[in-house]
Amino acid sequence: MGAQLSPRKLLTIICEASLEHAIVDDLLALDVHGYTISDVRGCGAHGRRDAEWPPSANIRIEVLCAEKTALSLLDHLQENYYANFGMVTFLSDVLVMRPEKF
Amino acid sequence: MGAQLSPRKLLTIICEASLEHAIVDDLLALDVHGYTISDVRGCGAHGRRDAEWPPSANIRIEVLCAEKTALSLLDHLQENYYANFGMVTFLSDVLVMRPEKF
Amino acid sequence: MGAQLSPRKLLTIICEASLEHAIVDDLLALDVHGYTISDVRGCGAHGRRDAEWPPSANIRIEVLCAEKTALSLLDHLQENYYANFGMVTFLSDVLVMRPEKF
Amino acid sequence: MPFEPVIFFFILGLLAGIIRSDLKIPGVLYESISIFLLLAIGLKGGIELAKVPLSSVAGPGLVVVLAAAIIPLVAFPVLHRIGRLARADAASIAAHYGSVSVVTFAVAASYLLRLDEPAEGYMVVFLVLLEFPALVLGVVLARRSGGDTRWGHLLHEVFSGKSIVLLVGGLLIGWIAGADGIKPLDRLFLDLFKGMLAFFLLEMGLVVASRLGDLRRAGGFLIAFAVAMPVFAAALGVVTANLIDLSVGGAAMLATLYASASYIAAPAAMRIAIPEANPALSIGAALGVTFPFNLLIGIPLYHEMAIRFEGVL
Amino acid sequence: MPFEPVIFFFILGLLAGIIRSDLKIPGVLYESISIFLLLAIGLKGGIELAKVPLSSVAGPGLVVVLAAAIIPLVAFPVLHRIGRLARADAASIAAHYGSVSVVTFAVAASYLLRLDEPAEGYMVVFLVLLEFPALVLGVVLARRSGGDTRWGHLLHEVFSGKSIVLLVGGLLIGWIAGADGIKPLDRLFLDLFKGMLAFFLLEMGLVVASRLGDLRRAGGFLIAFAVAMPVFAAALGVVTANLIDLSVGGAAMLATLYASASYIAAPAAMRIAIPEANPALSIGAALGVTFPFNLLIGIPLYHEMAIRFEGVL
Amino acid sequence: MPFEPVIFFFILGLLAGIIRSDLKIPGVLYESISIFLLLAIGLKGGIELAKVPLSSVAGPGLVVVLAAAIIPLVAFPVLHRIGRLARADAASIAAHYGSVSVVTFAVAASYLLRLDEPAEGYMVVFLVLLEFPALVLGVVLARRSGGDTRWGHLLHEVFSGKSIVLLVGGLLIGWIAGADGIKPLDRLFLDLFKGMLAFFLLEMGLVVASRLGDLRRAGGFLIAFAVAMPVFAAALGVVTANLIDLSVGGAAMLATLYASASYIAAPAAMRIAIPEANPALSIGAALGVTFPFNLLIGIPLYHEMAIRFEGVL
Ligand SMILES: Nc1ncnc2c1ncn2[C@@H]1O[C@H](COP(=O)(O)O)[C@@H](O)[C@H]1O
Ligand SMILES: Nc1ncnc2c1ncn2[C@@H]1O[C@H](COP(=O)(O)O)[C@@H](O)[C@H]1O
Ligand SMILES: Nc1ncnc2c1ncn2[C@@H]1O[C@H](COP(=O)(O)O)[C@@H](O)[C@H]1O
Ligand code: NA
Ligand code: NA
Ligand code: NA
Repeated sequence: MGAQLSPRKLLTIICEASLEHAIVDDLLALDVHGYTISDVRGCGAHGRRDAEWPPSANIRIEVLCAEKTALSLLDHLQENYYANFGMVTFLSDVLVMRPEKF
Repeated sequence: MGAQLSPRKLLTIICEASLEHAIVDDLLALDVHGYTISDVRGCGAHGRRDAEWPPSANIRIEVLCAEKTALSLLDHLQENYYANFGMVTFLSDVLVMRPEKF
Repeated sequence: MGAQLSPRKLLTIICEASLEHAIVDDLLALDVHGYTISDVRGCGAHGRRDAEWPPSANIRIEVLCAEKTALSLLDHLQENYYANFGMVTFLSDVLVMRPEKF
Repeated sequence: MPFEPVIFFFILGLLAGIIRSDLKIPGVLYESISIFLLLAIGLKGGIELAKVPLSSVAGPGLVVVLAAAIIPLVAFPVLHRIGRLARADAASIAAHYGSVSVVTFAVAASYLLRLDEPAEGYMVVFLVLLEFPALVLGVVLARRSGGDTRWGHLLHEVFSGKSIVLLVGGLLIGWIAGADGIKPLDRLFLDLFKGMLAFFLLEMGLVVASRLGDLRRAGGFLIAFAVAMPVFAAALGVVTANLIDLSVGGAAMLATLYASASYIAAPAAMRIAIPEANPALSIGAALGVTFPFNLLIGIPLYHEMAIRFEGVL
Repeated sequence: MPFEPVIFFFILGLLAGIIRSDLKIPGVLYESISIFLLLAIGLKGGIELAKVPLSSVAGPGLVVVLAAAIIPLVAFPVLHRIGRLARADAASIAAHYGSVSVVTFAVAASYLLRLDEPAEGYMVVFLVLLEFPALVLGVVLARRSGGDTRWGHLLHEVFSGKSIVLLVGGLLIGWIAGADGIKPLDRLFLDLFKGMLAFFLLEMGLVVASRLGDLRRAGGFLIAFAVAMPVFAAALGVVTANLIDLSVGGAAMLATLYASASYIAAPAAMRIAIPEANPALSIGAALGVTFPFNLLIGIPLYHEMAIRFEGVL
Repeated sequence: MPFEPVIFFFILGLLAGIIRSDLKIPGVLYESISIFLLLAIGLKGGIELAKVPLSSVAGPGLVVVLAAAIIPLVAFPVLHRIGRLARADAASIAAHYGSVSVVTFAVAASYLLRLDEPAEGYMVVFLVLLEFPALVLGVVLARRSGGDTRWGHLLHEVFSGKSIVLLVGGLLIGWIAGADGIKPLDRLFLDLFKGMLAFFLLEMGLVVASRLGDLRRAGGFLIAFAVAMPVFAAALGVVTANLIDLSVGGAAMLATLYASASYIAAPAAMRIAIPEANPALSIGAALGVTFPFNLLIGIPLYHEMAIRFEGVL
């Protein structure tokens, strides 16, 4: 067949688990078509977050989207969460099939 | 020492957890040397899949492999699963040591 | 606002869960500012590791850092763990905000 | 009280889900409790089975299975012809309704116990026997127009599925070890059964609440089907029970089995065997309508039916 | 023994954490047990509540809630003015201390039971009533200088929070079903309660050990506050209890409720409602100091206070 | 019945694994139950220990530990010289066999209880004492040719390992609180023990099934070793028991302890301390052969041996 591949951005957000609801609402409001979440633990500027109990748990959110969406998501996250929450974000280049999905 | 790095592809598959057995069998049949799986939840064209109970759980499969293998995996997935299952796939460039492993 | 993005490396380590303590200690000793860990299962040269019980569980460690740090981490891992442990590592390019964090 | 107190936990879960509470039953707890319930039901059934000659169960078992085949065979044309659902969807839903719900069974058993209405102890054998034939039938119905099914795969999927393994495993252990051998395990498997059931129903309430959206997609016909079908199946159950001379309690249990729709074994098997079928429809109907209907209205109704029709044949 | 044996499990967890043992209570077990404890406490309370006319609880409930408002209103200026903590931090900590700890409540109930000191069964109603007003007060204190709060959001967060849902849900189920209806669930919710509490305390010991680092950051003032505040609040509790004519056991329980600081509902709500507040400070104080203080020293002390001041008003 | 009913659950898990059932015990449930079992065994032991003067356990304890050292010291040359296994592998396997299996211990205790064969209550002290010395010996054997071991690290690993922490912690709590203090916890830790053990054995059956592939890699010699070694160790255990005047039940228990091979503490410690050793070999032998052998054949055999050799010294 030959897979048709198109470039998209993958935005990964690692943050406090307590933000899950809020960020999911934000994503849907900012026109994202999907996301994937997993439970993680970690360490960073806000100290060790070992997921031993709910307040110290992290999540990892992945969003496949167009570059423009990714950048506006980053802006939104920076404005609303960077100051007060443990959060790390990064962007990478990926190739997808069915680009209209993202 | 100086790490020797070689380019490889990382194929990520996010899909319904019920496909785990089938896809693992496919991978091994298609000459993949390894894979990594984690439990995730998410949202997409097939609605919210919040992993609250088994039918709504997702998994995330990562396969490090040569470009050729990755493309034939993508073809296989498209042919067999895209139509009927919640599934998202994407490809990215990575550098590995010990390229013969992948 | 316009997000300011800087290039960094993302080092991903997939290995036996029993190494978690040791590798976290190594990371902190090698000047890494943060990391993220999730529980995974998988298959590779060391056979199937299905996380059915503790000795067969894997973890996935992500470290965002400068290229130099990533390379010295790879050297360290190769020297200390490749021979005796199930381990896979790969490097990818990402863009981050607040590059001073990493 | 008109219904079992454990049902309040279902309602609590349902309400919590509807008000979008952050209450979540961890997926692992769901799985752990379902393993517990399946094993416990199997064990109890095995102990009871040891008390009667196997031959006295084999014949009735065959009748029960054959009569149950009517359920998907009626459900399929209703869904496909009248409801205009796609063949795959009609077949998958028919399979769900032909199979059984373990938790509905457990709630019915509790209900009858509270009313001091005795039932044959080996009913759980019927539960096991009824679990899978409908799944096979569903696949046959879906594939009649051609298409290839990996039958070996499907049968393996069903027979090695955790529901069957745990129920049959528990049954055998209970049968071999007997009440005395199992006694030291009673503190866990017997005494905690109802509490665990309450927990599980709390979780099911949450799940049902999150599936309510599917219901809208399912539409009015499917909702009507999900209420009418169990009542029809229950009537079939009462008749069959009379045929094989079950007690009133046994008839109520069999009616409940027939009326219940599977949402553990069936969704897993159908997803793989009939991938074109939309799981939102089958789960929406089986879990979103029929399950609560049976819990709140069905079980007392079927009991009533069993009383009315006692000895009618 | 001066204190409840379950407390040894807390100490074991604490020691295991301090020697950096690889012992970990899976997060899912933590969540499962906390669901269990909340439901069980609610159920027990509901059964007791069914024994008295609701009117006899309503009035005292109002007094108890109003008097409790004094706690955050005193804590806030102490923390902000004397302790020189930022407004957001002072408000968040005040909210934690104004709210209550369910586990501390459970340990106190066990403690009194062992001493055969009876307490009013409906104390759990006060537990529910005290959980959330302080959280709202905390947000008001944080926002006094302006800033916008999405109140609808916050209220939803609190009222649909799992603590409230499970406590109130259990309360209602216990109240409606009554002791008889709940009886089959006793094997789980009643008999296992103390064992589950022991497990939970083991986990809390581990968590506290991992939070000890936060304490150093918190500094001497906050540590002193975390010891003095509960004693002050307990005194207020004893006085209030006398006002509404509680028994000595009831007074000890109310004192414990007032003295305890929330670490389940409050951290979750404050993280969203007052994001500028540093959770390390509030959790460090509430969980790192006040919780062990109440377990080891506070509860016997408050009981003593309740005895001394019986009928003083 | 020739063996404990709980063993049926092991067989069920084994069969489920072999037919590749989708039955899985969630990893978290495995961890939760193992925490439960370790704590419960510790508590029971502590209560029993409180009934005898410590001095009466100390001497025998020393003998038991010293005699047990013979096990790895015999196993190592057999594996290294005769079996031609690499030094690291031989040492690691020797350590596994020198250490003990908590679950095998629990099954033996159940077995004897069913036969009304009393054993000294403080056997659990020996369980604790036997857990770690062999691990240290194993590392010494592996490193004899040079190489550096971070001993501080290893000792910390072992002593702060969850097995030791929970067993010793439970022991101390049981010892301090005594039977009366622990009573409210009995509903959980005592009554549910056997049911939990059944669950754990179900999971171990599944794990063993998934390790059967390792066995083929291990080869005939290692399989023979995994059967012969426990019988030899059991004989040593019976002799030692006679030396310190244990009852027949106590001798059977000590024989079982000696015969059992660790698969909780040892794999974790060896993976870090002797990383060159292939865990498939040690776990394949200890869990794939010795564990089922002890459960099905060993325990009754060792009991028989204990009866035959009573008072032989
Ligand atoms: N350099 C890093 N690499 C990978 N993950 C990180 C890094 N820094 C922080 N994180 C993750 O992001 C979370 C929040 O980071 P922080 O805001 O720096 O505390 C941490 O708990 C980690 O899980
Ligand atoms: N844009 C996206 N970004 C990240 N993950 C996605 C995205 N779309 C879908 N997914 C994941 O893939 C699963 C299946 O997607 P779908 O087939 O679109 O329902 C979803 O449940 C998500 O976990
Ligand atoms: N090609 C691969 N792609 C993705 N993950 C892999 C791959 N090979 C190995 N892994 C992961 O790395 C772990 C250790 O690999 P190995 O050292 O090859 O046994 C495996 O258990 C997998 O989780
Ligand atoms: Na049915
Ligand atoms: Na308080
Ligand atoms: Na041994």
